Amino acid sequence: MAIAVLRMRDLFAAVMLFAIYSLVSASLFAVLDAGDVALTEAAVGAGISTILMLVALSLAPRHEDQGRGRNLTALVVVLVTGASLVYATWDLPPFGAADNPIHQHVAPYYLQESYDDIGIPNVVASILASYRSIDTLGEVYVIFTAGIGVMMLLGATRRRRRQPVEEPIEGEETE
Amino acid sequence: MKTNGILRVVTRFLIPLIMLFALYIQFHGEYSPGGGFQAGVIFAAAWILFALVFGLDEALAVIPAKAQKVLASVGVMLYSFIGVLGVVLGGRFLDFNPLIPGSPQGAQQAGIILVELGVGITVAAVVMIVYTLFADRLRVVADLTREEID
Amino acid sequence: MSPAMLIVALIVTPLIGALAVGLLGRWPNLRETATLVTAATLFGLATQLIGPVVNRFDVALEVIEILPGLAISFRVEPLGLIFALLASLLWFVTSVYAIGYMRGAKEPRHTSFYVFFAIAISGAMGVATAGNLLTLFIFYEMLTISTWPLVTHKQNDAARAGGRTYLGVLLFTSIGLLLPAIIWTWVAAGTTDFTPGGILFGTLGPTEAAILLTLFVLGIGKAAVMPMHRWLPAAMVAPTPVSALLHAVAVVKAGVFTITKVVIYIFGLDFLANVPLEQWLVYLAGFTVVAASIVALKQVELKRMLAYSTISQLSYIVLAALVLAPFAEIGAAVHIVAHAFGKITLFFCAGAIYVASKKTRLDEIRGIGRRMPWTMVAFTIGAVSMIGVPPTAGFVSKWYIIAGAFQVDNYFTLVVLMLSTGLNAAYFLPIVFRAFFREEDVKPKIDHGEAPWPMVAALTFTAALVILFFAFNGPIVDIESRILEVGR
Amino acid sequence: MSILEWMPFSVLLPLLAAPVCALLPGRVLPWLLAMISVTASAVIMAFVLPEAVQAPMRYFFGDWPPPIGIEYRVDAVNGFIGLLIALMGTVILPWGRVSVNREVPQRQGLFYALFLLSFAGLMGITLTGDAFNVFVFLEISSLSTYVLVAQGRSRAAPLSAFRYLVMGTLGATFYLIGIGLIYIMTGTLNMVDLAERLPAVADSGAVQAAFGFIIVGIGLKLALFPLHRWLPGAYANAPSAVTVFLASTATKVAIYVLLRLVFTVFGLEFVRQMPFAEVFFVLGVIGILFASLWAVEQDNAKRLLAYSSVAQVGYMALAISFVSVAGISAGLVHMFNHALMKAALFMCVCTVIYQVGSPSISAFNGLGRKMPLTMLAFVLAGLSLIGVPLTVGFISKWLLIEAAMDQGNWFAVVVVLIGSLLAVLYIGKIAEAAWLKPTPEGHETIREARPALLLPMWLLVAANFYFGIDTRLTADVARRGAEMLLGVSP
Amino acid sequence: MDWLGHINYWVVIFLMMTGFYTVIARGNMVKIIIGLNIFQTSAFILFISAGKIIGASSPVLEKGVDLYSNPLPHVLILTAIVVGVATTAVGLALAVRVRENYGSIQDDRLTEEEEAEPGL
Repeated sequence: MAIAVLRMRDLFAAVMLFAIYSLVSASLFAVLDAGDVALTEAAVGAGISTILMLVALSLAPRHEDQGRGRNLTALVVVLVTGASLVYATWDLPPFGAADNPIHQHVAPYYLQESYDDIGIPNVVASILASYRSIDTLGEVYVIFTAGIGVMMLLGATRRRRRQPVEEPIEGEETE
Repeated sequence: MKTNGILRVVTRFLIPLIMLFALYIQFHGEYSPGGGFQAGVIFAAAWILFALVFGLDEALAVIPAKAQKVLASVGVMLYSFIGVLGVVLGGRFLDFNPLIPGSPQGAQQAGIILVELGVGITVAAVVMIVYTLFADRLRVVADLTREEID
Repeated sequence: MSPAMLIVALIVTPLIGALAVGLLGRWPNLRETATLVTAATLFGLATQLIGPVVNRFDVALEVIEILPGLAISFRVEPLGLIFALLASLLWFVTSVYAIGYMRGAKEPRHTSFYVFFAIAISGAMGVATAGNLLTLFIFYEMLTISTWPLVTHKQNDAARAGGRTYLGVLLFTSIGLLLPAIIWTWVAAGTTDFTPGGILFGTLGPTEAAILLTLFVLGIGKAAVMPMHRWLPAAMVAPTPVSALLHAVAVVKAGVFTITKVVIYIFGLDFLANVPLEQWLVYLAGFTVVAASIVALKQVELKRMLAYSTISQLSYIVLAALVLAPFAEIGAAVHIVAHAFGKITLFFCAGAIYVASKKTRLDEIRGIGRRMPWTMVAFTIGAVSMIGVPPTAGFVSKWYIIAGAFQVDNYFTLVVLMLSTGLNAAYFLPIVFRAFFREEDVKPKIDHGEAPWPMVAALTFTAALVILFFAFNGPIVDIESRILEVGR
Repeated sequence: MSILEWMPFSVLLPLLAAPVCALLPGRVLPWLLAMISVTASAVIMAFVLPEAVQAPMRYFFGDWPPPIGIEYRVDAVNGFIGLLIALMGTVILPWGRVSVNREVPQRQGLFYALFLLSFAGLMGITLTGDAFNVFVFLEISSLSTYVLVAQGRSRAAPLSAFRYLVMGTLGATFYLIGIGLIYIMTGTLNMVDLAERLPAVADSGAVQAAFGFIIVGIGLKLALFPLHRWLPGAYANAPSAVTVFLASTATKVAIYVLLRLVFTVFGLEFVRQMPFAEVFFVLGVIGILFASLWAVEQDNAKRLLAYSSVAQVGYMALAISFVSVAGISAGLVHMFNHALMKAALFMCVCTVIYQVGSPSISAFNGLGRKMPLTMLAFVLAGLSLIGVPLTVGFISKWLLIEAAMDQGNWFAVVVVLIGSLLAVLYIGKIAEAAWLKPTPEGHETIREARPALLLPMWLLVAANFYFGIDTRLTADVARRGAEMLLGVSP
Repeated sequence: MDWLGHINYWVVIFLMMTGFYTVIARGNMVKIIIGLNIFQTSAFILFISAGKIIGASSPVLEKGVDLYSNPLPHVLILTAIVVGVATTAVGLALAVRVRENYGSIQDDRLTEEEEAEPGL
């Protein structure tokens, strides 16, 4: 799937494939018991990102130029990174076992105590909004940053409509 | 798209449903998957759908760009305000316990609901902002090309 | 004023002078008066230190610790006192001369010239009174940087190129070689204080000490030991008073002064005597003496010839310091003074010739002795001192160096001195001969006499100093011998 | 409220101010709000540092004790860096006002909101004791920085910002993968907790790979050679105020995160097993030499300084590679000092751009006479970069060379010195143009910059000298920090 | 070594590297952003799959269930997804601006133009 995305020269198709990829990921998350994450990925990856990319694409040429066919350096870097990750996985605990270290520390507290602490059944929500709420505050600020960032980048549209070609001024007057 | 009657009818019917779904996710996040973020996205999606079908200007008439900007700020400010409230009432930042003295669970739940509301508002507003700006830009380009053709 | 305050005054006075000159820039006469007053004050202050030093008071001052155990500190010892006296005296003389020169040669930007000159003198005072290597390095760099605007004073292509070489070589040697040498000393000995008898004894093996000494000798680029001498001819693009500053008053003297100090107070004569390769540096210095003289012989421009002569003469001092004999150390110190008097006279004369006749080449000055008798007589005295013939200052220092070489049976040094005396004579005497005993073959374009009177006065005064130093060198030698007394 | 309770507000105040700032109209109010909150942040940090040096200060968010919750944990190292960032922000904002007025005439509320977010993000990264929280605040600061960079007036500004975004996101994702791997191995995200639990699993490929990923991820943020490609474009094309702020803070924070994770989390023993020192040594050396050479080649003063920054990162990498108290304290001191000198230099160059309108070195011709105060400040700050005594640059070089000599590493000594000499070349290039070249046609009317630009610049130049003479704050705190990072009791 | 227990990771790594390649091969800007997204998403899968316990259920507490998957990775990844979409939005906005300034979003073609820029 991903390979298909990157081989696709038609960017529109690439974006569509990417949306499908996101949906597949989302269902994968659901299978892995991560309901919240699945919902988010579906909404974001398949929804928002796709819409944004489509809009962006309509602002740009639809077909990718015939660029450099293969990029050897990039390939080498990728292979090295991949190899080191594969090397890492040899020592990773097996998938899905209940006695993995990740399940032994911190997480049990959340599962056992959060209902007493907070009184709501969705542990993810408890952690998100209370135990690690400063992370979530940060997350909201990231979103907010993106919002005003995009405003800053694309916000001057209405003014521009009247003076369409506005080249940046170079070499301005002196004081 | 604007002329497609069936689509308009279906959309008119769908949008309230989606918004309802968003509200459900927003306030039911404590019991099932979901929360402010997902709710915000879905709410915004409803608005975007509206904009796609009825046009951006119509959509902006419902929630103007200025309001989006204010809402985005209001959301983060709500979240931060709850955090500061914890400090003012004698606890740590984002400490919900002092919100309702004597009932830690209730206080925590109140805190979480308010905080999630802040998240939802900001997310919905930002998604709308981003969509508005991109779509607006799209129109400008379209206008420009039309002028060139003329 | 307490002696410690005197040190502060020595460094601050020229800075105040610089400020005053800067502020008075619009009124030339006031500005130059300010320079002269400052210079005279400075010399007066320096003489106040003679008493305490002769009476063996410890004149020291610690300002601030930059890093733990590493302070900016000052300590006046005999060698530094001589340097301070010399620089302040010659600053005054050079200022008088510069007034004539700058106006006579119609140089631009007088104010910035006097300002940077004063800052450079402040740097020289800091070098003279530094109590440890760090402090010395600070002022050494201050001297380098404040003289760069002077060297590039003309601001044309040649000045830019010369300035680049000047700054390049001096910063390369000081940051690239001297700084690591200082830090190495600090790491090895745990201090950089100048201590009689040295601080490195027992901390470094012989090979390491040899490398460190090489770093010091080459790193102190201002001493212009070959191959680090290129900056000196390059700096000849500057106006003549700047050349005087470089060659006689402060810059090169700061270099050889630093080397002498490092040899005596950081390594210690006894320790150095056991360092292999030390001989090698003696050979290098000896080579510089002879080679620079030969290069000087081939020069066609008077100022460039004098520059190479300086390179050669500086290595006398380095050589003398490295001979490691008590007399030779005294000789090194005395030669700092003797060469300063002689060389400043020669440069003053070269400048006077240039201002009066616009002549810079050796072949142009036939018969000029008749037009400018004062100048050429002074020139002759300077030249004779360079060669080392009595009754001039140059003879005194050479005498001590030769005596030192005999003390330790260093015949290489003797041969070098003989050879270079011959070479010095070979390039100076023809000039004197040409100036006095040849006729002008072409009528000069400008019908000129002597240069403006402040210049003549200055060069006459320094020429007189050359002679007087021969007769009354007692006090200086006395002060100098204190170094060794304390050191042993 | 005790100082402990105030401590997180050095991050939160600018964060809280940002949305307000975004809504404020006009030019004065947003700036004023930004100024107040950044200054408050600096004041808080100034009170925090003395206490944090004594014993780590811990603040539990939501009153949940770590590792259940997230804590801010301030000690000598991050207290020092936090104070540095806050101070730089406080100096740069008043300076930036003038140039922002010209370069970003519209929507300054948003601009200052982004600035505050970027600032708060950096502060948050610095103070937090949670490895994942680092990622979140890293993204706040990065995202806002990308947008800020794109506000530059040149055509390439958005392109440079895009490059920066791609590299920055890659770096953040690498970091995330690294954190994920160690989380999988230990089950915790709190740094101190990680430090306790990692040694048990240290001998595994996963932790080694995590180490590698974290280093590469931060290396991208740090612009460590050869991961520096984004930096020159971003610095050269960003608005002046952003360039100055970035140059003096962003890479410093990245180095801090590196130090914290490498030494506190992974620990000295683990680091000794990995080829960390060797790799950093080699990259540091190559970085110093190549980047300095590139700097010498540049014709654009901003790019020249940007490459010089890459070289200075090389010094820090070199200092860290010694893995000794002397080396790391040299690195920390150099971080502080480099912020002072690079900010001053960028301020001078950007002031010239403001007055003259071009960043090319030929635009500097003869400026020494037209803008003597600016160019004098440039020369003085340049001397500091070269490492002339009485400046902070000298202290950095001294400590660095001392650390190298402690190791008997003569090669490093030589490299540091060559770096200094190359700095002479590239600083000299501009200084020579300014002071020794004639003023070109059409530049007769150029005047000295206004006091609002000169004052902060000279304040920084003065700081360059003050901290070059009085090193009690820098050297002492840095030494404490280094001892703490390496677990050596003083 | 139970390689069956790891095959999951390897699939993730393969995806990750595909995304990574797309990013650094420097082609079209939109594609780079898609690559970034793939890269990030695969990293998310790594986290989530580490949190999974086979036979356990979703971490929403219910009576009678006592084996839950680890909720903490879910929280982290929720945050990370949000960060990802924020980055995508800003990245695309930048791409639009680049396109307006240069008329192209072909990253590899624009390098020289960037370096030639005076950079005010």
